[in-house]
Amino acid sequence: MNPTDIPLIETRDLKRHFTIRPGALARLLARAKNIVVSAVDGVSLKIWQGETVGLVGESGCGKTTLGRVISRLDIPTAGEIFFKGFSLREGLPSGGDKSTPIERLGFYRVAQVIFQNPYSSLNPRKTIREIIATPLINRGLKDLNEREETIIALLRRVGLHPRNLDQYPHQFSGGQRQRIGIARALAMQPQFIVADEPVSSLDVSIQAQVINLLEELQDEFHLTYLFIAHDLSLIHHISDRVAVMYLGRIAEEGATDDLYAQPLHPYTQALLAAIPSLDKAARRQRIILQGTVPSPINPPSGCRFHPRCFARVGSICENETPPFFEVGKQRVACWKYQ
Amino acid sequence: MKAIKILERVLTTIPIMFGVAIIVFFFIRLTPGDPVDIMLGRSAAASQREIEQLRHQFHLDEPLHVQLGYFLGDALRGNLGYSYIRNKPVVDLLVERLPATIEMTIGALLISLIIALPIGILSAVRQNSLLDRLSMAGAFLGISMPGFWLGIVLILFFAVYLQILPAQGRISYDVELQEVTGLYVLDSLLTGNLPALKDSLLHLLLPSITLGAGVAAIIARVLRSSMLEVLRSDYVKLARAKGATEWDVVMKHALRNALIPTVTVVGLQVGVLLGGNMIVETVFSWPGLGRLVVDAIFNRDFPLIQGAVMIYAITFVLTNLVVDILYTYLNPKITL
Amino acid sequence: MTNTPLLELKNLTTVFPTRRGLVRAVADVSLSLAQGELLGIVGESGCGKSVTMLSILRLISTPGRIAAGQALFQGRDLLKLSDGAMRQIRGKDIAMVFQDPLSTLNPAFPVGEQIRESLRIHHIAQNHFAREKERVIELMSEVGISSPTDRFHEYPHQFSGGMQQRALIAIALACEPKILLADEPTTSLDVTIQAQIMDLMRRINEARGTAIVLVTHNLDLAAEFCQRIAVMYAGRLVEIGTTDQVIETPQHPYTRGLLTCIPRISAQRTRIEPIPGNVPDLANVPPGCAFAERCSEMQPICQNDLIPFFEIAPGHLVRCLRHSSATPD
Amino acid sequence: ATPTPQVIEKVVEKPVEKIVEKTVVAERTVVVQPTAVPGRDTLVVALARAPSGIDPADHSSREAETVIRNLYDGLVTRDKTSGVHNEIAESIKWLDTKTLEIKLRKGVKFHDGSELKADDVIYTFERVFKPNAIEFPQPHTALRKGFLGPFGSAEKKDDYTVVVNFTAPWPAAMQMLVHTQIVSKAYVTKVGTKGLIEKPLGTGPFKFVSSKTGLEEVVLERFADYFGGAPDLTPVGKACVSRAVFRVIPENSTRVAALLAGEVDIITEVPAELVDTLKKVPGVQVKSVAGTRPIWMEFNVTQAPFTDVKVRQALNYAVDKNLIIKKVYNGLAQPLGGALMPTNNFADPSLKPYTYDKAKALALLKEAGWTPDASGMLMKDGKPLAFVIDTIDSLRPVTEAVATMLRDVGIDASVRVWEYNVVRPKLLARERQAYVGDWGDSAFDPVGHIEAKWHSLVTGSTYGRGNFSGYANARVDKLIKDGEIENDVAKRKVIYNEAQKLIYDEAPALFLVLPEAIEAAAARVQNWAPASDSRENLHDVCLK
Amino acid sequence: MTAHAPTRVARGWDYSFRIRLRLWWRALAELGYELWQRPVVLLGGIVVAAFILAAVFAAQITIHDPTRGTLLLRFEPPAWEAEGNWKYPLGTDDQGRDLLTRIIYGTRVSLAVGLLSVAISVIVGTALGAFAGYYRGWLDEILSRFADLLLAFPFLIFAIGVMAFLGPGFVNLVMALAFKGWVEFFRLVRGEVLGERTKEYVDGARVAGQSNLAIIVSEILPNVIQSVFVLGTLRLGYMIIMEASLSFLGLGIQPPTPAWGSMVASGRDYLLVAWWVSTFPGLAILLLVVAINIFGEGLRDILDPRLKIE
Ligand SMILES: Nc1ncnc2c1ncn2[C@@H]1O[C@H](COP(=O)(O)OP(=O)(O)OP(=O)(O)O)[C@@H](O)[C@H]1O
Ligand SMILES: Nc1ncnc2c1ncn2[C@@H]1O[C@H](COP(=O)(O)OP(=O)(O)OP(=O)(O)O)[C@@H](O)[C@H]1O
Ligand SMILES: [Mg+2]
Ligand SMILES: [Mg+2]
Repeated sequence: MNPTDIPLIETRDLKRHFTIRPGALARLLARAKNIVVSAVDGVSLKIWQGETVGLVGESGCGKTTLGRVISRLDIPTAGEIFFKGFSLREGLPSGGDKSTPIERLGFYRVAQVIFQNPYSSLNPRKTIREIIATPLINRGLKDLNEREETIIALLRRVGLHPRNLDQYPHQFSGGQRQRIGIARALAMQPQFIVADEPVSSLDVSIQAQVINLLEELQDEFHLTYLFIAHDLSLIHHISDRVAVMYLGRIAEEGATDDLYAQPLHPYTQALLAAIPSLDKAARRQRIILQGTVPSPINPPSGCRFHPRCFARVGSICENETPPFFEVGKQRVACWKYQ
Repeated sequence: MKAIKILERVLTTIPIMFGVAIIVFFFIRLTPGDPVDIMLGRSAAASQREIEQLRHQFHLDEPLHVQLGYFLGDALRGNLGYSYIRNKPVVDLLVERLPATIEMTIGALLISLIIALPIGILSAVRQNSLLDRLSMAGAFLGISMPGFWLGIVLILFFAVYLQILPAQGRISYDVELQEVTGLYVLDSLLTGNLPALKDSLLHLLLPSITLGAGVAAIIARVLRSSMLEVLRSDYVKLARAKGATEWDVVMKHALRNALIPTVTVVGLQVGVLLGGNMIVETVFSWPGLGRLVVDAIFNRDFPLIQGAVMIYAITFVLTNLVVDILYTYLNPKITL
Repeated sequence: MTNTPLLELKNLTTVFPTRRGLVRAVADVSLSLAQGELLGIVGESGCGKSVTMLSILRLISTPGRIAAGQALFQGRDLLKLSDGAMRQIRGKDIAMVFQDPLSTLNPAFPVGEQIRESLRIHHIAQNHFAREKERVIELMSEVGISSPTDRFHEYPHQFSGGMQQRALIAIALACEPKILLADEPTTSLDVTIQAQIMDLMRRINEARGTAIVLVTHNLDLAAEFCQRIAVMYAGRLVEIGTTDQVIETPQHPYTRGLLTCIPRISAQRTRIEPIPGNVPDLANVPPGCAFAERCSEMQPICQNDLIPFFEIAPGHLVRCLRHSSATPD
Repeated sequence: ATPTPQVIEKVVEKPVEKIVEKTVVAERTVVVQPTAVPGRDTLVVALARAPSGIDPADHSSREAETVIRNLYDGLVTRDKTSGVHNEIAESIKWLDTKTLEIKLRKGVKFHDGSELKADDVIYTFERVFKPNAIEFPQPHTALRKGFLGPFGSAEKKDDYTVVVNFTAPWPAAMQMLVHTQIVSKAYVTKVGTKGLIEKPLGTGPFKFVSSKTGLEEVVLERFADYFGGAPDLTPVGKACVSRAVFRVIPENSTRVAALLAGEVDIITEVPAELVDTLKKVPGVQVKSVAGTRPIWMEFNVTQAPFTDVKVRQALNYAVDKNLIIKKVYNGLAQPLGGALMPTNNFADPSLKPYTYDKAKALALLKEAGWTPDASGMLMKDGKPLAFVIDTIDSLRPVTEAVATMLRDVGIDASVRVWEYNVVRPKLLARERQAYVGDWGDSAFDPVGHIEAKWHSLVTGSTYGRGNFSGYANARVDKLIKDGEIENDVAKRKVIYNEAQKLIYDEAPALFLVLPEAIEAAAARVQNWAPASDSRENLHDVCLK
Repeated sequence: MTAHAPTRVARGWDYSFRIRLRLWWRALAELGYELWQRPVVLLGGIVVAAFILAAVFAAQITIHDPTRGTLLLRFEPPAWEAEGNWKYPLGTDDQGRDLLTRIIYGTRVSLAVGLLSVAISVIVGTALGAFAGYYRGWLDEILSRFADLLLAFPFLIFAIGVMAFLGPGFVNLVMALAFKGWVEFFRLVRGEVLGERTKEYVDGARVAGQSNLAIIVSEILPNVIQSVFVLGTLRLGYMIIMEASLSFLGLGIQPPTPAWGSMVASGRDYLLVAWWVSTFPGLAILLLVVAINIFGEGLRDILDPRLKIE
């Protein structure tokens, strides 16, 4: 098989539903039913080796959940994830890609996560050395000397000084912590990294440092990123391809430049129009969407965007879920492009 | 929906009460000391046959689980058995004694609230002031003071030295009071009996202070710290930004929210009050449940211990139920 | 711009004594706000934007205090008013919208009640309940809260973030203030909601002529919304000017850094340029220019002497020595 | 001011009469004047414990006796010491050694106005004696059965004469009859035991008014038709106070405080330590009388080391009873010279209490093989002489004092406090080593007492029911049984003297002390004195 | 050493241990500094330490035997009273035993009962709470229900019941207190673990390949242990009062072993003649518990970052 034909990561109709069970009595007396939160509701996504896929969407649309399911921190309700064509449900074939896969680590040997909150993603009771040593130990790096060297090299790579090794996370600034988190992820020598809003809690002046670092590392280690953010400018900057999520589903997907130049889905259009811009010329015609993102508990029928949509094509929007339509190189889930 | 939640919360108390009954049964029944021996008293000389008869009468000759069955079945029917020592149905004894205990517990709770609320609020508002420091020092003393010791000291000072408060009992014997509920203060109010009201209040004072001191201290501290937290919050800032007066800011915006954690603590403190009853009732000769149960424990009066401990546990469970419901009303966010 | 500013800050300085030392959260800030003006204050987290706003309303909590300066509102120094007089101004003349709507609404009271309180405090409807309620419902629909009669009795947690922010704005607008201090009103909201809220604020400004101070760390947002922008760094203003002046001809290295460190959507993807280093600890800000150690154009003198404002164009003030040729302000 | 809690110190302004005069050392005296409520005609007595019952046939505590004593009368009664006097009985005479003829006083009225007749007396006896005669709450035999001894039957000769047949001679009858109070047949058959408990009805000086919860408080009222009580015991007539209240105050300090605060008039069980203090308080009178609860430390003679009589005797020499009396009992106690308390009518005065003689104790222990090691601990075969003394809470001070004295001679004695009800079965099962306990002897006769403590245990009978030492001596057993049926006082004395001597010599117990019963009252209480059997008789008491 | 020698030499176990030690030492020094800033808390700590020292070295610092006295010396008043004697600084009790000696030895009992019962509660409660909170499911369900059940009993009533069941004595007392004491720690730890397990650092550890057990023990517990420690300190004071209360009711330690509660209890009969017998042990309880509480509260302030004003 030609390796370029096989995506590094592929999800097929991935779903993650959270069920909230009401008490027995409420069920009995008020006929209360299970509340199902369809956080991720049928996402099919392909990520190829070496690229950065940006995932944007408003708060609560399921970005984090999708990221967690893909990084196996959460179990999908339905659907499957493939790594290089192997279903993760069966587990990675031993000896598959890495020379010594450790069964317990499984997927984490090849995929890692960079978290959103630099303040809570590092254990406050552990020194930097311990934090970075953990994946190394679990990876099987037993030799102390070698481990120490590796830790120092990693730390240097992310732009921190080794003299800080024995300090605790709270002694670092947000940007520095995020670097530590990156070093921890790199320690596993992954191929794939899910980065869930890695800069959104950083000061603007620091954001750029981290983004640049991530870009450098990608080149250096041939990393593949799933980059989650709600900042459209940032996504534009960093991604090769972009997927726009709305209420648990992907609304539109395509190469970054295409998608920004010519947003197809009305939601994408509104999103892009809502970004404030310095450049008066670049300001698009303002589209102010009405209402807020509906709750994923009882998502609207048909196209999930239809209650807020300004470009409805008819009752089909309300009744039937739009499939993906290929428009040029973009894929868009909107009946308009039927 | 809220009603259902409350009902649900009410229903959860049922298995707890069953569990309480079972725990009490096993603990007490496995205790060494033969109840029949005790029933027969110090000087009686019972024959073996009589002993057997008694054992049979109280099902003491059956295996434990059968005894448990009898016990639970009877308990459901409101029959907690006979007190070996006092030769009376346990339920009657409990019903006789409960009002005194409830009265003192409520008295202590009220006193502690009367002391704690203003102190908690004021010392939070005037954080680090002399008042704050003094009351928090007092609160430390209150928490650390063993109740029995405080009671003795109070009696010596107020009853013996100053002679302004009675040292013991619930009411003076020369005060006539028609009992309605068994809560003397309430009864004297109901019957419009002012002398009895004054007398019973005076009698209630020292025991309530003794019992309530520690609780007052805890409530004051909890209230203070939650007030401090709330006073730092954004919505208090907003209230100020609206131009609200300091009184409104503190008493309305802050207090309402600070009371939420406090209420839970008050609920839990009722447990402390109920436990403390045993000691305070002993010190003040208060004819309540606490003394009854202490006596019963010393005399291995199983049915009475079972009954009394269950009543305590149930009172406590019910109080917390009430507190939880109150909590829902105070905290609109919580739906139990 | 009118001649007599509605609000004028003169050398406002607010400090917090902490165990690390004295934190100068706001140092020597002078600003003016005209009737109906839209002013943006931009700066990174912790640079003192919120404290400036709170100082205007005298809501600094102990042990913090306003150490120096004046805050002239229609010529009266707010900092010298009695507590009672100050309360009259809060909410009535100057209202504030806070950063985080969820923590700013009181969780224990219905939203409608909280809006009504503003009216009641300032006797807007003669403390007449029905009239007050009517007005509240009016306000709620004005800020775009749907079915206000039902939502009058709902509690904050039953509102979505955007609705909470609207409710906060309704509270602020209740007494038709002359100045609205909006402290990052959209930071915690999504872009589409942010657009809605900004639209609402713009309409308010247009309809009522309310002057708005928009505090944000999003330069783009400020640029789109405001007429004038002030850039803050480490407790001090570093650059003030009209939006065009600041955005198109930024003069302070920090302002320029801010403009280039965030990616922009444009046809050609430019590399973003991070500002090196970190924001200084406000408890020990270096004596000279606080930005000096992150500045690529730093001169030795920058680290030692406090840099004054230089007016490089009418109304465009910059605290940077590179402009020492211009006349110091 | 000194930090004593005897709070106010004032120079005494006027000399105050002391009822029981003892030397008052301090010139400055504590003045805590009980506030007298003017015109009050209610007498309040504070008891230390709630009465165990209020049915004359079915109780087992002294508090119950006290309350019942004021509600009911017996055929005979006792004075403040040990003398027995006719009360309802006009005369009592032995027809033969087993038959007693009782003539009843005429015109004795129950509280409901009916007259007391022979039927009531017979009914009372049968109610006490017959198995399962008490039907409430479950049918059971009266707890007071033992006080009727070898009761056989009672017959009515006429309305005012009852003949009681015993199955054996019963010389202790008079002292024992004091403890049986007469109930009304008509009333009890009508209301049942339950009714009797709820509203007692007797012929006593006081009528029942009300009681609270668990007899925490019992209120009585003067019975206007009272026949006057025992004619030998003045005053004869109706009760002096119009109301009497018994109230339970278990805490010693609270009880004293209540007296000082003027809330109660008489308190029982005053701790001996407080006597001196209370005596200094003007307006408080303190009185004591020889008690009826002798205290021993019983050795478990079935277990080493107490199988050895020398050890037992040695321990008797090792304890300084006089020091205990002086210090723990404030002088208000007598040393015990053996099995019977000195005030028992049959106590052998020639048996002198073991003297305190450490040297003798050590010598005896040496004979028994116990020798002190370097540290002074007594050792035998490499093992120390160590044992646990069990006791009950009220006797903890004396027990600790004994333990300390024993440790002084090199015995490793420690104390364990129990509830009586819990430790009793263990004692009877001979599971414990030594026990400091008391045993009431309120009948002043060996019967009811000596067979309980020193007769070997016969299960299912009264014999040995309180024999915690496991002492079993065939001769003593026989003597005890002989004494029970010997009507001749002189011969009885001989029998009991021999038994006492045997017990004294074999020392199954460390004979300790007989504490006095101490009570205190407000000064306005008149004509009051504690009774040695602690049956507080309020009939005589007046209020100033 | 050549210029090309590796900048760092091989590090063995002892190195990481040394690092740990240094970090602990630093943390301790920091704690010490924070304490130094709070004189009242420091004083509380010193008083507690003094009591602990007194308990440990009771035999060395006293000249009398705590269980031996002579009736001849019954109720000697404190030394400063008119008839006092400096040989018995706080006077003697009803058995003529030196009160100060007994109070010092009583510290042993109180502290031992308190520390042991708290220690058992902490160990049991923390272990169960951590597992229940981490794994949830039926284990959590059962334990939580059982904890709820135990919570339905007021502490003292429960302890009295257990003491009546087990009989008095040191070990039984500790068991009785711990039998209910663990519940608080269980609930605390369970709650905290529930909160911690959703934090990103736990995911971080999982992604770094940590096993569940390793996550509980080496990632989550260190974050929880501080609140456990603070609660433990405060509970210590409570347990001491409970011990005293049970001893007061006669369900505690057996004589002649000196225990504060039973000293107050037996002394209260003598209040009017010898106030000191009951008062000083009462004061000792008060002093120790106040000190513990002040210290515990102070620790909470220091350790709980939420209360720190930055
Ligand atoms: N454990 C859970 N139980 C129930 N609902 C959940 C759970 N986790 C997430 N959800 C719900 O699933 C939806 C998607 O959440 P998710 O965190 O994935 O959104 P997001 O796009 O990452 O939002 P944000 O931009 O705020 O991070 C939300 O409505 C959220 O409330
Ligand atoms: N109560 C306080 N005590 C001590 N320091 C304080 C206090 N309040 C604010 N500060 C300090 O003042 C500085 C400015 O805070 P401010 O809240 O004004 O920042 P900001 O610019 O609004 O930041 P953000 O964008 O995060 O809201 C911060 O460094 C902060 O640490
Ligand atoms: Mg997210
Ligand atoms: Mg701010």
